[in-house]
Amino acid sequence: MILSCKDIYKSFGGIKAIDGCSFTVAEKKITGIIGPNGSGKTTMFNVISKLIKPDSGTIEFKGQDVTGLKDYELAKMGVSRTFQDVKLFQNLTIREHLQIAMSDTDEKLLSNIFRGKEGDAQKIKEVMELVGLDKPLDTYGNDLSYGQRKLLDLAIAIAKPHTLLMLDEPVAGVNPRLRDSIKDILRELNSRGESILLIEHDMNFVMDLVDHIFVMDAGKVIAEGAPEEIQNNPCVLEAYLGGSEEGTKCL
Amino acid sequence: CTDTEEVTEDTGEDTITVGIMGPYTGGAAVYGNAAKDGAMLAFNEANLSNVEVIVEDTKSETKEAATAMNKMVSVDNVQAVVGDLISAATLAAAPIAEQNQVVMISPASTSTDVSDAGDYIFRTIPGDDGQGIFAAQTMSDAGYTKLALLYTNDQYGNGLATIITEEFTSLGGEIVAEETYEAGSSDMRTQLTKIKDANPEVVYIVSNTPDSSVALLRQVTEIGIEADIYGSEGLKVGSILELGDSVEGITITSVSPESEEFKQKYMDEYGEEPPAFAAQAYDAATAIIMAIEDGATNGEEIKDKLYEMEFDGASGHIKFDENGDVEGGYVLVEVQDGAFVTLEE
Amino acid sequence: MSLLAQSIINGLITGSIYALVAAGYSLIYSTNNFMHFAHGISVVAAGYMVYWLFTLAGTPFYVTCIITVILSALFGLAMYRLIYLPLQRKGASNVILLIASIGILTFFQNVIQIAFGSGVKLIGYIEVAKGITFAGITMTLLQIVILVISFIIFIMLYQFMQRTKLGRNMRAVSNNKELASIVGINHIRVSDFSFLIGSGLAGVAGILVALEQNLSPLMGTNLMIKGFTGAVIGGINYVPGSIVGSFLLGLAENLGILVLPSGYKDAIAFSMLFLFLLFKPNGILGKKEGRFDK
Amino acid sequence: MLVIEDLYSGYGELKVLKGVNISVGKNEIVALIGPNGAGKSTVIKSIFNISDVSSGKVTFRDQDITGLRTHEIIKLGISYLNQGKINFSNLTVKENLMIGADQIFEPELVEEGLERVYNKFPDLRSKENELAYTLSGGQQQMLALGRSLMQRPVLLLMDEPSLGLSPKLQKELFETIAGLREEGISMLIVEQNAKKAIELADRTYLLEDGKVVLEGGKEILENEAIKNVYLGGRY
Amino acid sequence: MIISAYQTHIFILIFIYIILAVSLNLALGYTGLLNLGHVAFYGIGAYTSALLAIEGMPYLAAMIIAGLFASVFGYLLVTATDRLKGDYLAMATLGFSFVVYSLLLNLREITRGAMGIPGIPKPSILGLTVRTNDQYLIFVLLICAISVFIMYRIVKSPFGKLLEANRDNAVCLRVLGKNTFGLKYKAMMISAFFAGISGSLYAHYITFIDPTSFYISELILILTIVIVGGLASIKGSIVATAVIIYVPEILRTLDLPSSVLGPVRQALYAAILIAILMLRPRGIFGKVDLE
Ligand SMILES: Nc1ncnc2c1ncn2[C@@H]1O[C@H](COP(=O)(O)OP(=O)(O)OP(=O)(O)O)[C@@H](O)[C@H]1O
Ligand SMILES: Nc1ncnc2c1ncn2[C@@H]1O[C@H](COP(=O)(O)OP(=O)(O)OP(=O)(O)O)[C@@H](O)[C@H]1O
Ligand SMILES: [Mg+2]
Ligand SMILES: [Mg+2]
Repeated sequence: MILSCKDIYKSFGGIKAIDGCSFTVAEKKITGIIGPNGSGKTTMFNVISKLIKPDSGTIEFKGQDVTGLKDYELAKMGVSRTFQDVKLFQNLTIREHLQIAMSDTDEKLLSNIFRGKEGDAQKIKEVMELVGLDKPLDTYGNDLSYGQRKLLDLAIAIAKPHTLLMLDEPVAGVNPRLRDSIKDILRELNSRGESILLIEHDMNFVMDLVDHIFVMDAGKVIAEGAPEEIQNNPCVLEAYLGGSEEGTKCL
Repeated sequence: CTDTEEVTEDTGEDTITVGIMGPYTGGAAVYGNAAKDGAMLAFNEANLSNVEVIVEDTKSETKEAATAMNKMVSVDNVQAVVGDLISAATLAAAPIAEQNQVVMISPASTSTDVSDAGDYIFRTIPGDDGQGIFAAQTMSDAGYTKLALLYTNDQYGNGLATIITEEFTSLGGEIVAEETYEAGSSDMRTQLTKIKDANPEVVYIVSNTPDSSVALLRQVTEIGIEADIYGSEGLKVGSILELGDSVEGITITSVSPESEEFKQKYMDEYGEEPPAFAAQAYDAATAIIMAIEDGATNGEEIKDKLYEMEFDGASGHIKFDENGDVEGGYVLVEVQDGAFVTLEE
Repeated sequence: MSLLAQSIINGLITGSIYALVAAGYSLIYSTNNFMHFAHGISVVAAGYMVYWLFTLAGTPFYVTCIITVILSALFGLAMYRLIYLPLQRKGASNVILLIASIGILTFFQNVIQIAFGSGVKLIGYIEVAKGITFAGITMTLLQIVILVISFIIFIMLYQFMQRTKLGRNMRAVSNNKELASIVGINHIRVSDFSFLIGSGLAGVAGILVALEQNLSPLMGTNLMIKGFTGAVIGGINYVPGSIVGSFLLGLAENLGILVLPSGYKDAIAFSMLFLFLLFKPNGILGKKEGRFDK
Repeated sequence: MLVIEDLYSGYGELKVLKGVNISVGKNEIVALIGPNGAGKSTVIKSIFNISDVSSGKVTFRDQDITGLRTHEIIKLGISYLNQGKINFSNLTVKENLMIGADQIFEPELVEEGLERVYNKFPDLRSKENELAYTLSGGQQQMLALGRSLMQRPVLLLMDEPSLGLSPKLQKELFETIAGLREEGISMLIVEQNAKKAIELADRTYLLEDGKVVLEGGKEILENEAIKNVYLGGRY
Repeated sequence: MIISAYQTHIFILIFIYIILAVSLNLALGYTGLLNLGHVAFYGIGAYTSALLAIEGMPYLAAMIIAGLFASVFGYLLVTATDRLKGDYLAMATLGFSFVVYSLLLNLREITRGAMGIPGIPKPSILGLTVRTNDQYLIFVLLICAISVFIMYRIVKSPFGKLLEANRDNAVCLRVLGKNTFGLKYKAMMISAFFAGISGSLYAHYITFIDPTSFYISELILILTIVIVGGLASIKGSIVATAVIIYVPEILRTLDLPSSVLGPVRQALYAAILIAILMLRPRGIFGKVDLE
């Protein structure tokens, strides 16, 4: 288990965004989270990556209790994530985004003063090709189309040294052709030993890719299993895919 | 920047440039303008063919005072300067004047620090100690024993308040309240409430920004302070008279008043009574003029002459001591029927 | 006891003056999202307008007031149309507008000084006299009027911002100008109104401040800083909050110096600002903003 | 209804659209598809004068609207669902919706519209008085859609309306869109889900690198170029 | 002497303000901290250095300690305001400026309050006293060059890019594993350090300081310089310092009747400022926007 979350609760005012969630992410596997809008998936991501403090519950990463860590400390331990509402540095270029993501020494002030721009040009090129972002490297974050932003966000998450990659709807707004290649990239990364946790509404994408799925609804995990099981689970069909007519009672 | 106001043409031969500096913008602009007018009056009267006068604004700021002094010294080559008014500005400009052997005569800076500012630094107004001691003695003589102080929290206010406190207590009086306010602010109600609560027999007010003075005196009335009101010479500005009845009877300790002659001259020229520091500025200018008339051609010579001279100026008898300070006489000025009236001793 | 009571009243009087300034200021801020420091000069200009029309030209007082409020509103509009809008059109960000507004403030401060001189001006409509004393508390009729007026403005602004379409659209424009025009809101028109109304309020403030205090060209800066501080304490993104915050500021200043030396009056005000921002950054009444959407 | 002729547009120096011709007829659903960065959003932005249009002409109901200000165009009866920051984050959900109804002056119509949106997206009803920034990504999308519907437009321009919606809601959305056409609303829809878009639309434009490279009805689904290059394996 | 003592004086001021402006730009333009407390660091530096030198400490030591002491306050300020951003941070830091001003004014036992500190000794380094304006010019030029060079290196380094990233989106930066609090306080401490240095240079140049030298008008001046020069542009700050300090001096040469001299100059100055902004709405060399 690379990541395990136990009994996470988080409410905003009266809203119980996460209502007792427990789940685990297996090492070197691709795990998916699906669920209707507003079911708490993104909030769960925010809790895991420490941007939000849960009301209660514990999180373990690589067997270590990380509940008390700060967001950047956890990130340093090897968690990399993307955002559903893409977050970029609007006044920095694509190249600078990737340089920042790749570097782990740039926070040191003194040793940096007399160093110029760094960054492995080769590696930057690789990542750009990997995600299929076809834009000059000196384009500013501000000047990208929606889909390009998503791709850049994905690129920096991949470029950042990590062992767990958390992706929040990585292919929403991304062109179908690229979706397929991103699928391949993720598989490739996975085969290199990375663990991946992803949220996605595109069923074709998810079902093809993941080893294990958690289904969330109203802040709870209502089902989990292999993709095939989930696809035939009436609860999921009802709550999420809108497929089941009979209205099976779930949980 | 040549100020051409009726100043004599530059004759080209051995012209001596004299500067006037002071705040013409910022909180103390009123006094700055009064002093400038007073000094100009003297220069225009003297009408010396070999003197050129220039004016620099110091915006009530120390850095600006230093800049203005530097500019006058090196660009305009001034030999003597009337100014600055605010003690802080004078103190910031003084080292530059001193170093360049340029005479500086302040018509208004009363800080005790000015005494030690250098050989070339003079003033035609006595230091705070003079007024402070005079005020304390006057109030004590008038039989008051419980004094409340309200002063602006700047160099002037602090300087004066310290001396009054010392003197008044040594005369057996008691300071029952001591309140300050920020120069330029216009809300002193709670300070006044505290003063009222302390039940003083007399309140002494130190103010040198007219807007604060007016606000303050208005609030004294509104809050209903019954004690008698005394104040420093900064209160002697025309605007406070507009407050009407409520300022009747206020007593101001002021450096000895301008001579009637000067008053008349000033009124003829500018159409209003001379505000505070106009006479002192006139005297500062006169001192410089006298030195030049006496043959001084540069700062050093002017300085030497200043230490020797003695005359009856618009603001009283002028004789500079070894610190460049003058002995000042003080008088009481009272507001009577909407006018400042000097009380006979 | 009466010392405390009187200080509370003093605090309210002070607060009401701040509130008058803060109300218009925060209305403009809440639509345009930049610090319109020149609001202070609108207040001062209004005061001088009263002085000019009433004291110098002898216009009847009520006529003077009406003209002043109208001209103030137009003055605000002109600042927006002639300076801020052109800057915005060229892509100037809010900090640039802040500096521009300081420029405007400085400019008009000096224009006023050139026109009216640097001396203090009094309106003299109401004779200075001891206030009405009741239960050991003294205050003048005018002060009571000012208090009441700030209270009325508070209610009106509350209703305006929360209940009218224009109020809502102002908040929308402040939130996202581009989106506002995408949904069909003419954001320029909305800003026009915010400057008109906000500066009209500055006119009201100017009249009352001119009567209650006195006029000098530099008074704008101080008023602005305090009004602004009040607005932040109350919740700058929430217009009625700014009025509440101003009163609180007035109270804190005046009560604070009962305990501390009065030299610390401003320090008290600003420490309070500091503390509020640390512990209640959205102000007392301000709503929590979308911080995460950065 | 809407005719875009020979449009050149971009951002400052950058030229994005290089001569685009697109039209939307009355009661027609038109889809605009293309790879990321092709210029789809720019087409819509150009209509509203949000990008820098260098030449070309846009007419709406035979009126030349090129160069009109954004809000003026909207008031002609067009509604625009944009991409990116789509809601007023510091206004409540209801206020966001009511802004859509800004130009509708009959209270009953407003009420009715609100009811309709709430029925379509029950999540919004339960969050009526929450500030919009607290919504989840999909809920944000619902809110923006709802606001568009509140506007009762004659022409609806939607930039990826299905973004972030759950499969169930996506399905419902496409049904809604079909339903809207019945009400007489014309639509231009940008979609990544090209297959769904083509199936739904009367006509589809494929935009690549700022030019329309393909145009046609439902038959283009069979087009090999689209199938292989654009739709990707499974679609 | 090639230039007059007055020109020298203006240049000295320009160099002092360049340090001050560039250091503010480091915090404001590069790191995105809308810090209106910079003038307080400047004042703290000036007072620290003046008081220490009067006590007899060698000048260089006093100057460095002034910088360090200011940067301690920088650290405290960041710690206290960590959660704030944008206009809120601006307000909180403005409050900090006012509080420091109040303390300088009211802690009379230490600072002499409103009386100010006269007679601050001119710097003397290794037995050499910097006495004349010309010598002082060389001295500040040297310090200015060193300071600007260091700050230039910092912003051009990968660390500097992190600062810019923090300005644009701190959340994103944190999930990339960067300690944004650490960045902010480093940036603020460096910024405050150089502000303290320039305060020290100012104090020992003018030789008299009082609290009003470190108040609103100064704050507005340096803020204007940074913004007119352009956010995140060191070149901009340098050029703008020269322009903004020099323009009022050019206006001195206006031939005006003395009765309106001051106000007309100031009004013109304000008008010129607005005109510059109209022509270059992002500042002279600015490229980035703050939110
Ligand atoms: N900051 C917040 N304040 C209040 N409520 C919030 C906040 N953030 C999220 N919520 C609420 O918590 C619930 C879960 O939101 P979350 O963003 O986790 O959903 P999600 O599963 O990611 O949905 P989607 O698929 O639409 O992105 C939603 O109902 C949302 O409105
Ligand atoms: N504000 C902007 N400034 C500069 N360039 C921009 C801007 N917005 C978009 N671009 C560029 O214009 C091109 C077209 O962008 P547009 O947003 O129209 O693409 P799109 O087809 O909508 O893509 P997506 O599917 O990713 O949303 C892209 O290459 C993008 O980099
Ligand atoms: Mg989500
Ligand atoms: Mg797009």
